[in-house]
Amino acid sequence: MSQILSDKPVVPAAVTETATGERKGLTKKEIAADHPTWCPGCGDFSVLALYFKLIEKRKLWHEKITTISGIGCSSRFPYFVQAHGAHFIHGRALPFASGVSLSRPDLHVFAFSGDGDAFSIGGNHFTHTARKNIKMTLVVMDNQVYGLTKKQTSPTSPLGFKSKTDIWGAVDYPINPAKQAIAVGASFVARTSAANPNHVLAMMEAAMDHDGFSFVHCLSECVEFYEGAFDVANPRKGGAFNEVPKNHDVTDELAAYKLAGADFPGNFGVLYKVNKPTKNAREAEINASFQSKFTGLKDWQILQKTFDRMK
Amino acid sequence: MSQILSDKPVVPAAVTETATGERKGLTKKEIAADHPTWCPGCGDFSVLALYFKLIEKRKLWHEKITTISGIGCSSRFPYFVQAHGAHFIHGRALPFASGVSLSRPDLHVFAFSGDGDAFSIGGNHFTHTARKNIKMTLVVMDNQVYGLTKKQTSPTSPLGFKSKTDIWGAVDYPINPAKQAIAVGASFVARTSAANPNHVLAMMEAAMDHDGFSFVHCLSECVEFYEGAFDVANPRKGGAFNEVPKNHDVTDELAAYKLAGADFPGNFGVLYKVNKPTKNAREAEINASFQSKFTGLKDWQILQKTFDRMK
Amino acid sequence: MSNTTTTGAVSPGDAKKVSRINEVVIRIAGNSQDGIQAIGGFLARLAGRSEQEVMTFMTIPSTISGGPSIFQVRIGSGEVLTSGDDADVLLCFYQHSYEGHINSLKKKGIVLYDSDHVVPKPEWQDAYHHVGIPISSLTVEAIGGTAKDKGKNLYSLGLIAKMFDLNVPKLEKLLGERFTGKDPSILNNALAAFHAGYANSPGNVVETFQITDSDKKGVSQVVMNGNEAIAYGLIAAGVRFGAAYPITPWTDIMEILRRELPKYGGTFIQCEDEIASVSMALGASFAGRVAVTGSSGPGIALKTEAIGWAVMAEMPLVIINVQRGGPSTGMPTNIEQSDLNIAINGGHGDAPRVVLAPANVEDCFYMAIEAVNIARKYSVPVFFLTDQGIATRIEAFPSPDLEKVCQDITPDFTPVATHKPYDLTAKDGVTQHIKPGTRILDGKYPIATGLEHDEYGHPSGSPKVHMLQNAKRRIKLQALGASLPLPKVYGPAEGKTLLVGWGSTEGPIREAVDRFRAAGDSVSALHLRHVNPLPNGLENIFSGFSQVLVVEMNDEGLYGFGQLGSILRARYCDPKIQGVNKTDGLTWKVKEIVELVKSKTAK
Amino acid sequence: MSNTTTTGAVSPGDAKKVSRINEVVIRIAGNSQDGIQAIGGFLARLAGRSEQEVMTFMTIPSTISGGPSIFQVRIGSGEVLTSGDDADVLLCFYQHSYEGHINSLKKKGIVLYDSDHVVPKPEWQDAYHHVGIPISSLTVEAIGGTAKDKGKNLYSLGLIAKMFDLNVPKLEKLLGERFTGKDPSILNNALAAFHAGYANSPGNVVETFQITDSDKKGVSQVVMNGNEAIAYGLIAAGVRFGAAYPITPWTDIMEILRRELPKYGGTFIQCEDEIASVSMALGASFAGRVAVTGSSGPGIALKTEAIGWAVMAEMPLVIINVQRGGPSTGMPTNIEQSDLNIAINGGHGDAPRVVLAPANVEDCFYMAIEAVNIARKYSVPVFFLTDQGIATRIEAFPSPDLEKVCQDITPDFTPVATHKPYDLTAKDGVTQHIKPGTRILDGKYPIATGLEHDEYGHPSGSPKVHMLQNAKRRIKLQALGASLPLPKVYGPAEGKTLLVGWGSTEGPIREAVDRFRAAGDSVSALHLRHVNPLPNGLENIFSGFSQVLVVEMNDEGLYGFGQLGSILRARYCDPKIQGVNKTDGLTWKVKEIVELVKSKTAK
Ligand SMILES: Cc1ncc(C[n+]2csc(CCOP(=O)(O)OP(=O)(O)O)c2C)c(N)n1
Ligand SMILES: Cc1ncc(C[n+]2csc(CCOP(=O)(O)OP(=O)(O)O)c2C)c(N)n1
Ligand code: SF4
Ligand code: SF4
Ligand SMILES: [Mg+2]
Ligand SMILES: [Mg+2]
Repeated sequence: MSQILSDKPVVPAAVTETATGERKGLTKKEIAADHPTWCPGCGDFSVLALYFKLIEKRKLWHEKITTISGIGCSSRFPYFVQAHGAHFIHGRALPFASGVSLSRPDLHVFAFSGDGDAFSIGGNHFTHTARKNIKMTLVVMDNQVYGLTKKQTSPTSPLGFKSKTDIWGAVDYPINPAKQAIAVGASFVARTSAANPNHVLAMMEAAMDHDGFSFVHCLSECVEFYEGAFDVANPRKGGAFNEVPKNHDVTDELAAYKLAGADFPGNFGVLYKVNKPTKNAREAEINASFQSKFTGLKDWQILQKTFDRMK
Repeated sequence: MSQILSDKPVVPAAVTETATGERKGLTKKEIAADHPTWCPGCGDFSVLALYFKLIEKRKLWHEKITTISGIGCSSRFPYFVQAHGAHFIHGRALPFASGVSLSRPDLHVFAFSGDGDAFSIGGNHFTHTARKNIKMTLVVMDNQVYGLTKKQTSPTSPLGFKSKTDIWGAVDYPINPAKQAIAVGASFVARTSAANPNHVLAMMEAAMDHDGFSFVHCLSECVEFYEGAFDVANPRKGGAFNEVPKNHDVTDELAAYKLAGADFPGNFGVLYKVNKPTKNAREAEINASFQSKFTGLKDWQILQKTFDRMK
Repeated sequence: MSNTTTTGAVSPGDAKKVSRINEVVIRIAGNSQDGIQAIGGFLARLAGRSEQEVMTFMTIPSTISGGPSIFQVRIGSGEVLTSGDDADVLLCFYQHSYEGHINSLKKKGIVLYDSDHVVPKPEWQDAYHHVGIPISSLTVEAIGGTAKDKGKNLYSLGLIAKMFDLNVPKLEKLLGERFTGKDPSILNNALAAFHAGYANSPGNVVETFQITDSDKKGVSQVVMNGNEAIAYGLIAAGVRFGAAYPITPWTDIMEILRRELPKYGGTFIQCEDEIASVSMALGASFAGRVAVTGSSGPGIALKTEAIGWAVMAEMPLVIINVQRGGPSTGMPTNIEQSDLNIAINGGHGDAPRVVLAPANVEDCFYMAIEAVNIARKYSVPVFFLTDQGIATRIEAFPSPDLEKVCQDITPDFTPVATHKPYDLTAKDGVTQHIKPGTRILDGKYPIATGLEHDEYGHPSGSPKVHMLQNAKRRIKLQALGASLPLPKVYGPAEGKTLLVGWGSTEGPIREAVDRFRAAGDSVSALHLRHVNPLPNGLENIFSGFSQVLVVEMNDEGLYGFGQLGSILRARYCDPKIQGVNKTDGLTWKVKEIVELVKSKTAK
Repeated sequence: MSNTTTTGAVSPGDAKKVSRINEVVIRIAGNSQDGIQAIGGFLARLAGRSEQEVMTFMTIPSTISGGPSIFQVRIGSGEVLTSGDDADVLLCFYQHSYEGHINSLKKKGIVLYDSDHVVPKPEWQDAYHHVGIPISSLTVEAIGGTAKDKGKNLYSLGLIAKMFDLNVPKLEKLLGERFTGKDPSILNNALAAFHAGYANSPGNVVETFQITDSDKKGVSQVVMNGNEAIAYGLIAAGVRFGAAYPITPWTDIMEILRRELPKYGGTFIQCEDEIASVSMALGASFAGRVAVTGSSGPGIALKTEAIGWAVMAEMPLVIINVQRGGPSTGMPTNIEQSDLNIAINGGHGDAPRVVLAPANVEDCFYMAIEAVNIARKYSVPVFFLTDQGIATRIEAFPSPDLEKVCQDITPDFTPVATHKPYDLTAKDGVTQHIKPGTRILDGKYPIATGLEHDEYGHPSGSPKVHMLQNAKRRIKLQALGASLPLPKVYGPAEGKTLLVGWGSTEGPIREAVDRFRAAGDSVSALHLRHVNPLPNGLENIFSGFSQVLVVEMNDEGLYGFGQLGSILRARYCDPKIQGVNKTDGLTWKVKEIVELVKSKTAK
């Protein structure tokens, strides 16, 4: 089982046919759906724009991309993209996306989430999707606050942040998403900021190209409830956007863990990336080994064999 | 808010009275309740015996200990102890115990859990209870399998473990509980094995004495569904019980993370321990600062002040 | 507008004159950023301080970046049951507010519009009395260019104050209270805007109005919305621990409790999710005194498993459910009463629980206390079903006598000789847990458990024990049902049609009854506040009517009877029980009830 | 024992003779480690291969370390509806098995005991025919000292084979199949133990029996329990993805699917919890073809929120609920039908869903296919309510014609011109999603959503849209209800009493009807397999009876009518609908039904 057999995905015929034809990459206009309902100035606009850019640049097609989200301002994402998508329930975008990924190897699966969605109610799915290395890209638009419900403390809110549930300033130690991801076994962990468009695009591309669970932690300012949260990482606001040092070994878990733990806002770029078999590959391998025993049989005949033993 | 004010717990009068009296420590007979329903040879017997010993040695009283659990073989624990206890639902022992801890500073709160209970369904509570540093002790009796439901893969089952849900051998990378605990901010992390009674007792004592969330990861063999899982850590079975190196700095997060990540079964002892304000202390501090503004007022008078502003 | 005929309608005359009216409905339409809720709030609070009745209604934009929003306030010196079907005055800031809400204005009503933004339509000139004022520019003139968007609400408040001859010193005091602690220039600006509006006397406002004195003279009132009333009710009841996760429209309650409980030595915890929060609340209930958790829609669904534990372990708990439009994420800022099914029947196994539903804001306060006391007395989880309507609706009610109402429910830790938490011989199955910290002299300590159990809480697989403990859990609630007072019929106790309601619909249903009776129709109403168990004896009330219509804001369901309707039918098997349902996400208008009831009666 | 009077009772005579019987009930009592389930399994399988009917019943100890356990098997050449109230033969290994189960033996029945462990009671000698055999020591003698505990079940099987003149070659073949692939010495030991038992002819067994030939001659049968039938039914239906979390008694199904689906190119995922698993299954349904999740009690409660999404998003999904004793953790290894409420009414908001309940093991297979097809056709979540009773009950049924039955439901990815997943003009509100991978030529792609939405799945706050979409979700199920066949009455279509049942109780209820009718009482039965929506027209059936008693294994509830009873009363408002309920965690004995029905009739 150590070797990954390539299980041929059943790619729908009609689509492949068209796919080999002369379709051109999509234009931004073709990708954009509803006008976003975000507040003017919200960092999430930038992430959306870069997702469009990714689709344009990488010549992805509507029917090949699946955009999945939970609930939150950031999770409104799928409505703004002309592609098959699902706006699921709060905190559960990852298992839903896993269901897509594990049953449809032919699709690009992207999940978009907020800090509350991904790390509070959805924290356990984050852990387990990462450890199982299920192939997909998760982009968390972290504004360090609950946006949609109007300013409560989030698991990434810094100590002292004055929210409606901590009028005296947050008292709970925030989590560090990158550290958690590395510790539980994510195979790709990157950090970026919506204020730096080129960097966001680069991280999304690298994440999409990673064969495994790729996690992009993207700072994205909530101008309504936590203005200025990321000025410190924004050169235009007097901050500094420190990239991951050139000599950082992205396959060195300890080094990545240490780097991820640097004081806020830390370093931007790919913190950790290792190649290891995905859950998708492991399951495909199991299937291949079983199916090889039943080559040429119809499904009903396979079942008949089982029933014959139950007589 | 940086300084922790000591919020005097309202210790029930009757009990304090008795407490200052001449009660002797409990005997094992007085602490033991139902005869355990575990399979003969199950590692959990040892953990129970050492809990009894802890109670005896530290002269704890029935009414001062609260034993809380979720669901699983290991989680049957509270029935076997003569003390106030609760057998809650699967995976949720920690938030339940947090409710006890945060409202009753006078009690010792112990939660007992299995690997599925704590790290699978309960994984997010593990993360958040740890990060908030809620004062209590969690002992996870890790047998690397689902015992009560009869041998399914658990999140700590090693790759290749043949369970009823992975007849071909487990394919999901297991989590490393100690690493996860450190990464999410637990302030006390220890590893022990039910096969080494003295060590278990020492870890339980250290955990109980820690002012914060203390996590004891205890290997405890399931003789029914995963016999021999921990022989490698058992000198009597030809293995080696390697303690944490003497020179390990338990306050050094990186060193602890590295040590926690050592190949199975790794090192036993306290891996990580730092002192930082507990959630209990932080909340007490908030209360003290508010209450000082209302000294001498009855509750209804405080509410009256609010209502007067709502006219 | 009740009694307007006897006191003069709000309509323009030939000369400026003062008409006495006994109530008025004002709708303010703008965008959510315009501070229109603040105007409404001041008006409501002023009414409260003037011993008048008041009820408000507002909509919240469902998009994140805000958008069109309204606030409607109805003030009266008599009983105010709803926020009013149609407005007497429409104040509108934008063209979309004008065009979108003119329909909600009574014929011949006054439309007061910001002529800087609104171009009135010629075709509506006849039907409504148009009064255009350049509110935006006059506000800028009064308080300077920068504060433009922030001041026009207060300028408008001044206009309204003048039009209705409101008590200016009281309003000034309210403004002062609102802006205390802030930069004094803010208060000065606010007062300046207000006075500028008050001083403006538009040429074509030919009449001013005075609301007649209330018949409640001397009654001190508090003014708040339903969510506030619940939060303070819980505090009055003695609740000192709660845990929850944010969700609209529940969140306000947790925000209030989070910031208020510390004053009382209590704590409210924001948890990682709803499951953790119900679990944490149960831990606190187990450890000391009854705790609270709450949520809306999806969050309630997540709490179901743990609530089942509370049923089995017989653990007191109050679960506040601020209902919103469902199913799933549904319509989070809309009104619906569609969580009755999950509240009563949402648990796996035979898991009966208590369900209460407050009828109005005042009831939110007192019923929160009742919920706590039922939870304690019967050791049960209690569902408290309020809804988005009451949650944000402001009402004035007589100030509670807090010294009498507030409870001390500190647990008793006196050692006991012996203790059986699940004593099968207890009268009516009612038992109590003792709390950790309590010594039990016979050395036998109980376990709170979700497994079927013997009388000490230890697991039992005995068929007999399961039957008996199941019965114990049921009998307790039957005993509660038997103890409940029979609700009073509104209107004559016999007649043709009985309208049955629950929760926030009491007001509109009563007003519908009033209208019917005024028109000579034999219609009465019955309002259920205790929904599960139901009080005994309802069949005797039903027998006085030839038709029982259950008026609910939920879907008629597969078989056509609505959620409460189905429960009443199941219990009483009386085919004259039928449903009157809607799910448009808005509170009942009185005329909607009247029309639907008529159509059902015609059948 | 049906027809025993005509074929000779199982009772000892004077001389060894062969009596022909048409059915027999054997109860085996021991500890869970004794392999008594294996004996039962061999007997059941043998019956299946002999075209006989068979039904089994077993108990599982609720403690971890095992403990007393029984397996009862009823084999007959006619119709076998239950596993039998009382046994003809009791095989017991220990004193506790003997004393604990003698009551379940018919008077004059045979008690076959291991005289190494059991000391028979003198006072029972008259009532029962005692046959003592030193089973343990004879097993040791036959196969050696070490295998002691492992072989005595097979030794006992030999004894039984002799007593009932069972087909030895067929049994040998079954043993062979069971132990293939293992160390050949294991099979040899097993055969040795079996033959030793078969060769033993205890002196006081004076009679052997032959079960008459089945009237189903030539019918090839399969033998399995309900959980197996469901798992294979889902595979036959074309389900290729599932996700779940273990919980008793659901777990078997996931274990089977996990290991079988890969053969068909499918996958079953064990998730971190129940919420993840329902979410993952929904992801797969969204992505391709209808997926399955399942659980029991507490796990079902956890899935509620996501199931609400499936209702709102109109996403097909099959949710298997293997019911067990509740509430909360309850009685995990006992039988109950108490999750009907949560299945029908457990969602927040107006969230109607389909609920099906199979009547027996064969039905588990076919109804699993029906569940998949309803989910697909109506784009809805379908609850499949089985219970711990059917789950572990073994039955034989005619081998399905798999070539005909198996479905290919691979989704169609042909590009479409345009697509509205929530089309409000669709007939009966029935719409289908197209799947990712499908190109939509007008470039407008749909979103599957839990928010209230327009026809493309984009959020809508429109009151009208909410009413219409709510209606769409309801009307679909009403259309399904209208399409369902009316179930047939068992017994005459008119009479005094109609017993109504659902789920696993069909057998005992029918047998109760048989007994009543044999005694001249006018009792018929109606079994509901489609529980929500109900088929239309039940009122016409009810009208033929003066009393309708709903027989359920759940608590009578606050008002006394049980779970299905309440639903029928709510729909039909027919006061003659009453409940017959119990919650002792065990399957209905026929005599319990008879007695309870009599007591209700007497009232
Ligand atoms: C089960 C459930 N609980 C709570 C909510 C309410 N809710 C919606 S979004 C949200 C959190 C939003 O914060 P985040 O995930 O950080 O996203 P943001 O809005 O900041 O982008 C919450 C608590 C919900 N919809 N469902
Ligand atoms: C909500 C819910 N899901 C599933 C179960 C079934 N269940 C009981 S214990 C358990 C896991 C047991 O494994 P573990 O936590 O490792 O404890 P162990 O028995 O091994 O000590 C499961 C899945 C349950 N009781 N409740
Ligand atoms: S509230 Fe914050 S996160 Fe939400 S749309 Fe507005 S700016 Fe963005
Ligand atoms: S099944 Fe395993 S974990 Fe459970 S009691 Fe037996 S040995 Fe212990
Ligand atoms: Mg956020
Ligand atoms: Mg385990």
